[in-house]
Amino acid sequence: MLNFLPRKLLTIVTESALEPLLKRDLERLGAEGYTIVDARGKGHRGSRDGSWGNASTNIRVEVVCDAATAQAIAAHCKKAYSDNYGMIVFLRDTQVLLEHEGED
Amino acid sequence: MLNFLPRKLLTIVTESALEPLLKRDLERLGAEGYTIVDARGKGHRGSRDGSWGNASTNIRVEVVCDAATAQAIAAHCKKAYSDNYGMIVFLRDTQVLLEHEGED
Amino acid sequence: MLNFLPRKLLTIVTESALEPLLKRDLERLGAEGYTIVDARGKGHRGSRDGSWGNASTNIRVEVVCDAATAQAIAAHCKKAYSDNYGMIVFLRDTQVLLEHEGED
Amino acid sequence: MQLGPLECRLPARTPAWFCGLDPIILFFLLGVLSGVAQSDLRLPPQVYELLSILLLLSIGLKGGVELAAQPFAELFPQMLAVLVLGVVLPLLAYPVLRSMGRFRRVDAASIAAHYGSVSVGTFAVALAYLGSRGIPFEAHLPLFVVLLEMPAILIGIVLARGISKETRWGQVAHEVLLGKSMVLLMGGLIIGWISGADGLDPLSPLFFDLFKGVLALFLLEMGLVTASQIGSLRRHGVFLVAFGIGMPLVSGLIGAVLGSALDLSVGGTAVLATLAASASYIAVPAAMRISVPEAKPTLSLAASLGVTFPFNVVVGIPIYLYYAESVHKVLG
Amino acid sequence: MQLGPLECRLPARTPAWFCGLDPIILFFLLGVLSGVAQSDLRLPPQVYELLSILLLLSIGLKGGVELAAQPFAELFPQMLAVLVLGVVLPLLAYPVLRSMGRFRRVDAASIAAHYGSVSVGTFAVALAYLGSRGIPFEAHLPLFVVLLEMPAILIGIVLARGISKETRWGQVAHEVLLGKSMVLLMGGLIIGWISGADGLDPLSPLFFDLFKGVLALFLLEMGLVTASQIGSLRRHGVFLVAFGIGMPLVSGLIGAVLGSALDLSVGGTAVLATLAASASYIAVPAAMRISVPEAKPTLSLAASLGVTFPFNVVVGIPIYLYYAESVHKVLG
Amino acid sequence: MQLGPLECRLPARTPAWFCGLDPIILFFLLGVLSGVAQSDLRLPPQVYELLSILLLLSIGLKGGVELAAQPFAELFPQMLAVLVLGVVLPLLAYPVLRSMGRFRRVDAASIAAHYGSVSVGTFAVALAYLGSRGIPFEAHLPLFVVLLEMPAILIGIVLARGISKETRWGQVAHEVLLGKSMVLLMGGLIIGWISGADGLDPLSPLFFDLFKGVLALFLLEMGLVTASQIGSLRRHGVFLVAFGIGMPLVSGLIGAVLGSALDLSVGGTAVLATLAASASYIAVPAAMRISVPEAKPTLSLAASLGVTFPFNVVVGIPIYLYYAESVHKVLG
Ligand SMILES: Nc1ncnc2c1ncn2[C@@H]1O[C@H](COP(=O)(O)O)[C@@H](O)[C@H]1O
Ligand SMILES: Nc1ncnc2c1ncn2[C@@H]1O[C@H](COP(=O)(O)O)[C@@H](O)[C@H]1O
Ligand SMILES: Nc1ncnc2c1ncn2[C@@H]1O[C@H](COP(=O)(O)O)[C@@H](O)[C@H]1O
Ligand code: NA
Ligand code: NA
Ligand code: NA
Repeated sequence: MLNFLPRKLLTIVTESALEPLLKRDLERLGAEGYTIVDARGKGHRGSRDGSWGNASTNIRVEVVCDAATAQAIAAHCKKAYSDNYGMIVFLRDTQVLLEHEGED
Repeated sequence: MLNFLPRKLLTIVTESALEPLLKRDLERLGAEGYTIVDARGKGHRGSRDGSWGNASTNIRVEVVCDAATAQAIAAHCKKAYSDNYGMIVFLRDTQVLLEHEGED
Repeated sequence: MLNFLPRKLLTIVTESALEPLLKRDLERLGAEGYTIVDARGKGHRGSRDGSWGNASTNIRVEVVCDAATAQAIAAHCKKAYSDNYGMIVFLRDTQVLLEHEGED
Repeated sequence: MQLGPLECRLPARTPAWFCGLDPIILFFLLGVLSGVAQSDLRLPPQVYELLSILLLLSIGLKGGVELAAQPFAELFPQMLAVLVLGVVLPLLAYPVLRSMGRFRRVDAASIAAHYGSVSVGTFAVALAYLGSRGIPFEAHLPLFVVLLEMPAILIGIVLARGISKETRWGQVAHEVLLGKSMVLLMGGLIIGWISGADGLDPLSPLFFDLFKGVLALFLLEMGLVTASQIGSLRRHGVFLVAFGIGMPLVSGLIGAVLGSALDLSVGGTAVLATLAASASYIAVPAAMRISVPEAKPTLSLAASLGVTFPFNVVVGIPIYLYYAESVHKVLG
Repeated sequence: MQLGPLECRLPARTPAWFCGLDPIILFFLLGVLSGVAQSDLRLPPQVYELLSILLLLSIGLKGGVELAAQPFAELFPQMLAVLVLGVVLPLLAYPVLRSMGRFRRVDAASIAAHYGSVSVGTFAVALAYLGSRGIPFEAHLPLFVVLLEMPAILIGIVLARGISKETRWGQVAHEVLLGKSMVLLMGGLIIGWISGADGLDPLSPLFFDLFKGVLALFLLEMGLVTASQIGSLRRHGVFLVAFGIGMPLVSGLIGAVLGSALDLSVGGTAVLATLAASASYIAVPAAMRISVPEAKPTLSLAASLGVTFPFNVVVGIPIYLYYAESVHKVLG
Repeated sequence: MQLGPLECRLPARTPAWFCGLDPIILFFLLGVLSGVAQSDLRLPPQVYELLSILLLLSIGLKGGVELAAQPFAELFPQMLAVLVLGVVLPLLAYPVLRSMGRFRRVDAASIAAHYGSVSVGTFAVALAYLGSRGIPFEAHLPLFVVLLEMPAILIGIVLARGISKETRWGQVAHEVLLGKSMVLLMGGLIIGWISGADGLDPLSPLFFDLFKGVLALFLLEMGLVTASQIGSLRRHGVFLVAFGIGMPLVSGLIGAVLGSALDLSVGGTAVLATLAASASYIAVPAAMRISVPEAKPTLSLAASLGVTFPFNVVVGIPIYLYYAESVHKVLG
């Protein structure tokens, strides 16, 4: 009765400054949607706690998409941003509820 | 020593306007808890970036529960909201730390 | 071409008051990074909706790490905090994008 | 068009068409221009909320203080008439939206509800406009705002669904009657009424002296919001723009006639006309989203925020004052 | 009960029991009513923070300016006595909470700490109350707030744990001494003291003229918070309500006697009584949550925010002024 | 060093070295001390934004009102010269940073861009400083802020990349020209210019009366931010500190000479010197993060926020006034 489709769930945590660029990239690379949340954190490039000293806060971007799109987005992030910006990208399987019959 | 129990992790991203209704639904449908975070995003119904033009922002609701409850919540969301509200529902397996012995 | 490494994704939802303590713990226990988001929610200890009555809001802490570190963090949380603070800890598998070649 | 008795008080160096533009309107235009030019200027939502709270309390307190003198019973007939106005306006708008606009039933009902209700921001600009021209008005006008907010929402729901059992009427009423803006306006009125001018004196630096500055910042943000509606407007076509201008011109006239019939002063009549002409962008969208979820929220917001609010604030209010003066000449 | 020298300045039309109610108290009541009626009115937390910052700085600056004249050394005995007051009050509350309230050790200790410490909001209302009645008070009262905040926290921890090695005393002291409210109060005092009235003159529109308006908004939010405690109170029963009213009545009297013994003016005595009677809802809960995590935070907040704050603000302060006047008559 | 005509207006009890310290500087120092002592004091980011918006609009409006009188054409040569200043300063800084600082090309370019551009916070303190000493200055100084913000960014990008095709110049220009601070400053100037002093009168309680209080709160937060840079500074060593003090001393002198050559008054010259000496911490870091992502943002922020801002605000501005007076004596 309920149809769940297998998909990938890709999460990107990176600097807020990248938000406008990343949104453009996601659409270009075929993501049908994304969800963004403001975040703070710590990683190899030190602490980003939203105080000015760290120049900005982080965003946590979540994309539900097929495997190929997930690969494409991850590859682009690695190439375009990961050298110069704080970033972590991680992936897992998920099942998304099919909203309307005959959608897929 | 540490007991992790297998559970489902259900995530619902939808319009903030639904928060009070959804909270009531979750309790009624047997969720033992939930976690909500303010979010923004884009999907089939266009961009919801928190500016007024989009009438509101999104919330990201996370529920750790058993498979049956997850199914019930997903089914209810689909029936009650997904026609008229921006919404994505996705599901995955998780393991939850048993806090107190003999809890399950 | 893209290297993803298998890791654990550990999520802790707990009271905001614990943020400074938890950050110290995570570093001590070997987490290479973490991401924190402000949250609200409900669980066994009642509703924490950010109004004063609930004394505070929640935080949602996410750690990508290896299995041993995840175990250590979960064990510490259970021992040090779960008796006296609102808390849920859950775990799942993930794959993290290797940012720089030869990193692992 | 003759915009009535606007004398140009601005110095000679300003371009003629700016004549009569209050600086607060310039703040609004600054917001619109910045938005259109895609500036990253944005007021934090929390600041916007603070500004709204201050405006609502200021208006309420001011009204309450001056209400003190007034015998309350005399107001009842006026209050009743204003309630009826709130029922009639959406009933007028609905058939136009259905037949000429070809909107679905739910969308027509929702838009009609927006236009039957009111905008406190527009009301505040009208008060400032009259204030800066020294035109007096009745103290109890904020009461009308309170009265006009609710009925159109009920009518809108009935238009969309009929008198359905599914609608949780009690909850709808609760949410509107105890909505933030109602509580602050009514609360302000009552506190002002109890305390009187002397009692409020120590509060006046925050609530009265800052009023116009706060309104200026508020309008800056409203300008940005207006600009953000332009994309939506482009999608929804020319009818929405025409309706967003035509409807207030008609309902403003109805308001003016009613005001005069109720024996309001010229200033009070102009404000009632403005209220009739204004469209909600806070209480009604929130109520419709829950009670009539099939209605597309972007349609009504594009009309209300993208067309009617800027129209009223920049050119509508002088027109409604002109209405009031004319109606008073004819009927008085 | 004779509430002392409250003349009714309000016009005849207001109900008698409103007599003497400052408009800022009406704001508080508006908040309580809105909260109880489940309105969606809410001040954004950031606005609440801005209001607190302004209040703390205003109080500090004002005190500092007037402190200027005073020879500092004379204050030491008073300061010491006030510190002792902060130690004695929680030691009084604890046995009552244990024996009559039957609370667990940790909960009794935590509640006692709340009542030994102070509430700056209550303090601000007391200053406004005396100010509007033209009753003078000492300039250095804000110092007492600073002195009273800390000791009760240490006593509370000791009551809960004994003098345990596990407690990170250094950290507790650091967090309290450098807590936001301490820094702003002390900072304001010092800046006011250095700058003097003339130096602060350009800052007075923000910090002095807006004071009462800011306090009104602050109390509106506190009213909402108070209302949100009612559910919690219902769960925790009648003892907590009795304690939340009885304790301040007793500690207020102790404060009044001490104030008179320290040769404070009637106004100053009333304020010290109010400080003794007030219960913390910011610094102490935060400290207890970390240092005594087994204590249930809802208990102490329900008492402090749900009972004692509203009691003090609405009826307590006039009582403490009455205490001060009586004690001065008896002892003076 | 003789800091010019600072008479000590503070009462005798204040320590001598405080002499001439405006209370707003004390707020800054309070912020620095609280930050260093790891207090949890923090202004919510939304409050900081509100304060910046108010400051920018106040400065713009004030300038615009007084600009009214001025024939616009006369200003063109001055404006051109100021633009050139914005190009020259980063070109001076860059070789120093490369050779003496041994920074990577991208880092040197980015830091140079920060120092070629301006800080509105520093500008506001300079205006307050002159204002409280009754030293007059030109009304159009805010225009210089607008003119100086942009050129250094372009130079910085060219220094980092050459005139690369990859740089989206249009976008860079768009983001800077329509950045929040530019829009508010220019918008304020234009609104002030159109409305004139009379038109703005009802807005003056918010924008003019509160100015110094708002600036005090702003500086409190800036003090906290400054303190948070100290860790970063420690890591990046002594050169950054030396540069952060030496560079403004040099560029301030250049600004003073230019101001005098452009026939500015002593006050105006001091402000231009201050602008030249100030370093950006908002617009430039944002632009560099996108256009020169390889540059480490912590380096330039540590210098600009951790060294130059506090230096200018506490001791720099009196020095630049001294520069202005001296240069005027020599050249005039
Ligand atoms: N292991 C991790 N687990 C969770 N979040 C992380 C982790 N590593 C990095 N992050 C997030 O990614 C941001 C940038 O990481 P980095 O580039 O390593 O500094 C950090 O500020 C964190 O928010
Ligand atoms: N593929 C997706 N990945 C992540 N979030 C999504 C996705 N699709 C939709 N969303 C979120 O769900 C909200 C509503 O989606 P929609 O109903 O498709 O407009 C959007 O505003 C996004 O926040
Ligand atoms: N089943 C659940 N699913 C998602 N979040 C939960 C769940 N249970 C608890 N939480 C979160 O964890 C916090 C503390 O939980 P508790 O200790 O059960 O009160 C709650 O306020 C929720 O934010
Ligand atoms: Na209307
Ligand atoms: Na007390
Ligand atoms: Na500069």
